[in-house]
Amino acid sequence: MPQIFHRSTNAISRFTIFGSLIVIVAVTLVWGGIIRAPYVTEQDVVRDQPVPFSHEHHVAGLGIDCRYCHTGVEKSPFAGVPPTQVCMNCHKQVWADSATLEPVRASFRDNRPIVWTRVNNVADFVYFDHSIHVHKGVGCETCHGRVDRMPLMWKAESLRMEWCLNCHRSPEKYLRPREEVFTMGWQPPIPQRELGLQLVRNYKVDPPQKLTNCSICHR
Amino acid sequence: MMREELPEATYTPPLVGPGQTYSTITEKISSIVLSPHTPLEWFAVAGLAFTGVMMLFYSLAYLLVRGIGIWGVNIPIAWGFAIVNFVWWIGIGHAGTLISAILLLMHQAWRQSINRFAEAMTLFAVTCAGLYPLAHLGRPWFFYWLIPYPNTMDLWPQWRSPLVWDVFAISTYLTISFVFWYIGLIPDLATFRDRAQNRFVRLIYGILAMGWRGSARHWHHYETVFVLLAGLATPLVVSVHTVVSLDFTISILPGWHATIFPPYFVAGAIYSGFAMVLTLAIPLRKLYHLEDLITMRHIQNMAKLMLATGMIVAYSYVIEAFTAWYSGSNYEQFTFMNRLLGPYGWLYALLILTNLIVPQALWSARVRGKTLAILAVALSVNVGMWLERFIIVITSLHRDFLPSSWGMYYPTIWDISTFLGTIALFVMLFFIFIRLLPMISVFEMKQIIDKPEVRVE
Amino acid sequence: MLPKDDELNRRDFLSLMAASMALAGITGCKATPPEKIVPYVRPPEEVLPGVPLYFATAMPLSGYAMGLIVESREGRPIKAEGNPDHPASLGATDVFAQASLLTLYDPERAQTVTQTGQINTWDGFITDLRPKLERFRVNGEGLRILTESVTSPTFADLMKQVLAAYPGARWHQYEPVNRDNARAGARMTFGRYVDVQYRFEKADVIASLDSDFLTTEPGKLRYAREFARRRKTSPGGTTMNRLFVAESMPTITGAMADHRFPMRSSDVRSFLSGSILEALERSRGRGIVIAGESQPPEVHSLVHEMNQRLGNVGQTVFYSEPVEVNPVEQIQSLRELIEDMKGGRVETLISIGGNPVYNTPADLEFSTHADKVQLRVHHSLYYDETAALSHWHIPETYYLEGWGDARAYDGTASIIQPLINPLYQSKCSCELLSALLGDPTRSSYEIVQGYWKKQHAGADFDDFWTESVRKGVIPNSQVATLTTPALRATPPLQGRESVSSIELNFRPDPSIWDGRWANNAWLQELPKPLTKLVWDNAAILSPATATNLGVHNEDVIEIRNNGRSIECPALVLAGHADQAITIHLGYGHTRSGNIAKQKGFDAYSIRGADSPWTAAGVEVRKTGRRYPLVTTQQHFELEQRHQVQRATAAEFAKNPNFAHEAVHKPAPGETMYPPYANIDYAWGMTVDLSTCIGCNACVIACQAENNIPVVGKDQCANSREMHWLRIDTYMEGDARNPEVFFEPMLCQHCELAPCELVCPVEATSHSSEGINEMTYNRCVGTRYCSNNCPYKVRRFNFYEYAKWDVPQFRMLYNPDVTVRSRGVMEKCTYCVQRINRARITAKDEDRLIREGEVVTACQQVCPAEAIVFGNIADPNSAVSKLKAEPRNYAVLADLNTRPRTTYLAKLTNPNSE
Amino acid sequence: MKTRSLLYGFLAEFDNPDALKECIRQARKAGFRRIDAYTPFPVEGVAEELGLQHSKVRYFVLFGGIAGALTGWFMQYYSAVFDYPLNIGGRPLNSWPSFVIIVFELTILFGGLSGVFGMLALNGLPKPHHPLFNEPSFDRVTQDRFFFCIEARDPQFDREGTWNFLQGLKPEGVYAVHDLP
Repeated sequence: MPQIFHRSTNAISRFTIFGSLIVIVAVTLVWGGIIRAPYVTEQDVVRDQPVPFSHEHHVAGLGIDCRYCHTGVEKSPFAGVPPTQVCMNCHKQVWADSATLEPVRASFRDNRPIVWTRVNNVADFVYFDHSIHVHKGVGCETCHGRVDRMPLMWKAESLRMEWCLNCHRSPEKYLRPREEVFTMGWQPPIPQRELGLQLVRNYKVDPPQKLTNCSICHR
Repeated sequence: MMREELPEATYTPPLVGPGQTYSTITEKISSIVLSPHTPLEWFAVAGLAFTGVMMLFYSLAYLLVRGIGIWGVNIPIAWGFAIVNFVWWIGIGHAGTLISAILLLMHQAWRQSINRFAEAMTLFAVTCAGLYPLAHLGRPWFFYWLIPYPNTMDLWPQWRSPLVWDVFAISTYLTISFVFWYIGLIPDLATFRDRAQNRFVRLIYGILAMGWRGSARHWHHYETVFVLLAGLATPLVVSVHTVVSLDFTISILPGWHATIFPPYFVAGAIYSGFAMVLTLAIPLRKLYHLEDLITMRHIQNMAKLMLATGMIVAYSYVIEAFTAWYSGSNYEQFTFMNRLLGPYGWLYALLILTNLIVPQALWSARVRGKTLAILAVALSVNVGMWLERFIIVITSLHRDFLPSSWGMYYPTIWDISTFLGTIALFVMLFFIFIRLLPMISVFEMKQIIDKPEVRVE
Repeated sequence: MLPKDDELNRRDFLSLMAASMALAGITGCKATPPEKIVPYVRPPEEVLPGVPLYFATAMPLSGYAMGLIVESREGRPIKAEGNPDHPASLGATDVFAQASLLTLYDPERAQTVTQTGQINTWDGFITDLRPKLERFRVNGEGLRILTESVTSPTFADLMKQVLAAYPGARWHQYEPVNRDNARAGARMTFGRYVDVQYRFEKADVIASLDSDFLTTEPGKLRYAREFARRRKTSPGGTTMNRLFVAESMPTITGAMADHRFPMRSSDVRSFLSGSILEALERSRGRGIVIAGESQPPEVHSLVHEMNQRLGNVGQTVFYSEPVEVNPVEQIQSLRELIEDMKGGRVETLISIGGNPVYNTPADLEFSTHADKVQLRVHHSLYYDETAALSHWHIPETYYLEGWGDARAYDGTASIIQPLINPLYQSKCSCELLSALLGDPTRSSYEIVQGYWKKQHAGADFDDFWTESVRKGVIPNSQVATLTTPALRATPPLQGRESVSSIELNFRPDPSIWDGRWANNAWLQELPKPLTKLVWDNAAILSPATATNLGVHNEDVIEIRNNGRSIECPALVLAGHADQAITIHLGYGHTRSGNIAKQKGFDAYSIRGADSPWTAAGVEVRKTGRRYPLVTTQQHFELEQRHQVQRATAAEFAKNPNFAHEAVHKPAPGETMYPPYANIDYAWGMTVDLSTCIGCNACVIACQAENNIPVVGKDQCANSREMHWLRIDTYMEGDARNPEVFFEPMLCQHCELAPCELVCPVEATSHSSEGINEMTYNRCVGTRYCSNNCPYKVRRFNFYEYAKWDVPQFRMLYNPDVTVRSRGVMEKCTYCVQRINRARITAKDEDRLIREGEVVTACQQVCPAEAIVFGNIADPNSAVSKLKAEPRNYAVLADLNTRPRTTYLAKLTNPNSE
Repeated sequence: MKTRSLLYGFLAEFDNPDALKECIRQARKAGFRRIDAYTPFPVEGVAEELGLQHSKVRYFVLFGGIAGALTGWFMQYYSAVFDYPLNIGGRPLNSWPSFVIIVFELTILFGGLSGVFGMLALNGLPKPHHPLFNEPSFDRVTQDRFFFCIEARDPQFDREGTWNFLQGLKPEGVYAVHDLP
């Protein structure tokens, strides 16, 4: 029986050989996509919290300034998560006996901290400093998104290094006047590019050569 | 057999034993693979090698769990056995490509019977070599950072680093060698397909042979690409060990930072390569009674090449000494004297003995007539070339610039087990190869069989 | 700043610690989502996560205070710096102050009150003690209290009350490294105890008789600074001082000497003669003669006399009332105690601090006689040898955990302010005394403040208190200096005929002192000056003596001293006096922690009460066994590498440029590469080899600042120690008395860095401020950079060296510095975290970083001001000025690596004639 | 072989290369064009006899090599100079001497691979199924026999004439090869 293979095998074998090249390319691209997907970056993933705190309500609804709770944001590397006391300042009176706020009152009562789930997280070897970003006119919104539209908190950006570099390489695309840093949904009055370049000048923002030094973020 | 007893300078043995025809050659070579019977020696060696491979896996697993600290490396000697073995294996690989590519371009008919397993040897040697750069990383699981790929850090490899060049050189070398080897196999695989009795075996070889049917048109393209590949492989093989030598020369370390290194390394590589080919060929032809295909002519030619490259290496040693003296640099001179008289001086002496003095025996035709003698020399060179790499890596590192940071290097049990492990891996792969594939190129043998110069008596 | 009386309670503290860990991110490994955030419930004042707070306090060592400013992160003290306002610190610290942070978090410290090894409580102790105390109130006979040297006014006051409350009770003092000889010397000369203070900045000639005043004097840091200031010279600058040292065991003081005379301790008495006397004579009133504690009283007395004769007293040498509240000759005091114990006259012995069972002279046999004491109470940091022999053990509150006070070498008092609540159930010594007075609940805060209220009654007390605590010193509280006390007729020195047999020196260990730091891994792994020995002590002897005895390094020898003997490995050290052996105290613990245990050899076991420092005529025998000793440096020769440039002051005056003639180095323009511009700053450093005294403070300061792990003896043996900064030590010349050079070696931050070139993954690169950056999280660990670093200052994590598993150690980590995990390279970063902090602050204030705003850890700690760091782009910065000096040179300049760290050549000032 | 499947061609078997070459010469004289020779190894001269011109494989190699070189150079230049310029040891961003090596390696890699794949493509390989394999004695083409085939597609092809023509060349045997469904 000389003929070992059926006619169809010709097509199959050729396809496998030359197809493999395409597969290799495809896999690389797909992988490139996967590592940027929310599945990996946890972007846009809502995390449930011990207390269903709504930024939407407190920011958009009540118009509370970011700094009322995140006190450290201008003076410290960490914006800071408010102590229970801060919640109680209002909730002694407001919603003083709502069931949902029981954990807060409990925490205050028996002096046991509320354990929140971290949403915006960078790797531990990344040293991000809120104060300097705020001072140079990076809006909360730029990294944290429209918090005033988040009933529960989620991560608005991937917070991957390439994402950080977007701004560190060309800050002018993202900066806004200092007084607008805490505004949500701010729109540049003049084209962002011009404004950005002005701000970079006025705020003495370091040039990209320096902002892309490794030690700016990693120590 | 008888011929070997009377070594006579003027007499050149034939490339193919008398009375060989197309069919006998086909029969001879393919029967080794296609016969259901496997020689006991095969099981003995392969079995031993297998246990060695298990040891290798265990060593590597333990390395991953505990960290690079289980090896003897330290500061200042941050590179130890891993790099020594890496260079040693890569060097061995070179003979294969040299025989298959360079000798092909030079129309050396005598390459035909040895190129196949020499190429296989190359593949396996490079595989063993490739293990080390991966394993010796502090965080091997991040090895892919040396390869450009779409990452979220927006970072690239650092193109000025010889280690990145290594990645490209070695992977290219491995790929091209494999392709070259496989292309060469196709017609023989077809032969096996057509001779195999067992249906399953036919199927396997059939798939691998890609439906080769010896068409003149196919041969036409085939030979062209074969020569072109040889043309590409030749500069490649030179470049690979050059790049390996650049790992050292790019640094500023006395004893590493030397312009002689690239040619010196390439020569050394071929030297050790031929030593390894001989180490394999001599027992093999005995084991499988291939004296008519791998004749004394082959053995002697390789012995002569070994001697020649050995002399280049010897020259490099002298030049090293000369540059050290001529540089007028205190560091260079110290490093050289430290090699001779320092704590590792005895290894240097051993190196000179095994790598320079012993091979001089090959000047004598009498020695070249004795396979065992040649085998002994080849083994000595294998050892010598390993020592050479040890000397280069360790003695340069252990006493560099500031005496305050000088130190000593002692391998640990894990260094040794890993090294032996890769040798076992090499042997096992090689034995699997000779059992499953033609260790001598069938069609290329037929090509030369009735050439007049082959028959000289 | 001052914490409120209601300090953080423990839970707040823990939650806050968790918060800081979650926020500050002190881990180098991958984060495991979802992480948690634990905020405060009620925020403490001042604390803003991520912003460090600094508190003034003081560390007592052998009673004497060293003023500190301690950095606190989210309630965790993590780094000690010197208090510039404190006379004994002037902003510098020693190795102990740096390492004390590790002791604070040491998980092996005693954690609860124990009764005969069983866990018990403070109340349990009080109830058990009260009936006995009741009896003693009638007649205190049989109540004995044993303490170490005490300068604390509060403690003294309480002690007075205790002794009043228990008539007949007695107070004994002992510590192994005491000042008995000095006391006795003073008694001989003046008929009374006095303390001596020196003004080294005024001294042109200094003669040290076996005195290691740069290491062992309570005023060492100030002395080091003043001494160093007189070693600096630029052409036409101040004149250098000249130091003569006679010593048996080579010390850093000896290494700084212009003329060093190795001689046996017992021969030192005959050292002051000839040229030295002339030199001293020539600079009357501008000289110092100083005797070491190891010298007998007569020598001290002789020194007093010399200083008087040379008119140094009142100029460079000052006498003052003793700073100790109750100066005694301690061995005598101990003798009396043990005599009474033997005679059964001691019913209750309360030892506060110290470790008598371990460190009292063997021939007094403290432990044997201790059995006769019915109730033995011990109060100490560790469950140590004494604790094991006591009925009750009370854990001691560390100085960073409880209130207290102490005086500096000049008497300046400081309030010891805690930065954290006690981690364990411990008590301060003053709380213990207060318990004896029947008030076991009084807190150290109440006690200390109470005492100072008495001293400073008045309306303004609160201001006084706040001010004193804030500044860390109590204004003008130093002891009165005495107008030259009347000389007594000093007994003539009988030149003791020098015995031919071998002489044994006991010396405090430069790393673990008298053994109290034995459980501190940082100090155990700190290479001892000159020997570079780690994790052990050894019998150190000169090459000649070694040859005579036929011993080599690591040969175990048996040393026999009046009937007792130890076995100890030999270590040959060039420059050691012949016919003498030196062994350091403090090793060979059998308890008090796993770090301390079974390390080295217990010298106390052959120490005699009569000759605590120098035992004549010991027998030495080779055992034939060997014991591995680990030194972090094996080669001490210079090998013509020109890494140490040096000259005498005279040569320097003739040829200021000498430092540049040794090697051919390429001209600045001589490169094919385009220059990279520095943006705003170009950081650089100089290290002055003339002033570096090799005290190791920088090494351990760097370790504390940068979360550098400890690797242990076996790893050091394979030269895998992790110190980013090492003190290279080179010796040159006659092995009997070589010239010694210290060269702090850290990352040189080369502008053409060889390491960067070979890294395949850009893990090490160059910043636009000229820093050679190391990005740990990008490192794959090829170790090529280390191979290509000519200075070999890179360190590799061969194993997982960081201690993740110990919660206490996690509290110690500096949150600004990544903790490196296994398989990554690390090295000096010029304290880039401090630079970044300063840069951010400056940018927040829209200005540039000011000169002196960035201080590296090594620079800050240096008592000799040898290390200067700053912006070399600014021609007016201190570092630029130094780099402009002719003495400034780069190590291995011929390699054209263009280091940012350069060195100022070493100058010595030997007698030219 | 009485079957209705279409004829692929006639196959002549020889036991030495010279007879084969002779056969080819004759066939071409006779004007056959759709012919091919099958040999166990490349026989010198056969290509010439068949009048094959230079193989196109060389162009695959050439262009592959050029592509490789460009890829290598562009990748390095772009990443080091534009995408993430970093000061590495004070070396210029465009350290082209360092880039040469990778450019070289990629030249070889791309050239070699495209050459090999080109060869396969030109030869229409892999082709495990082929009518010739239907002829049992064709097995020996990979061993010791030399075959010559005149395909049915040839305009000059006619069963009788061609058959006799081949027989006339004294082969070891002549076989009609059919393309079985």
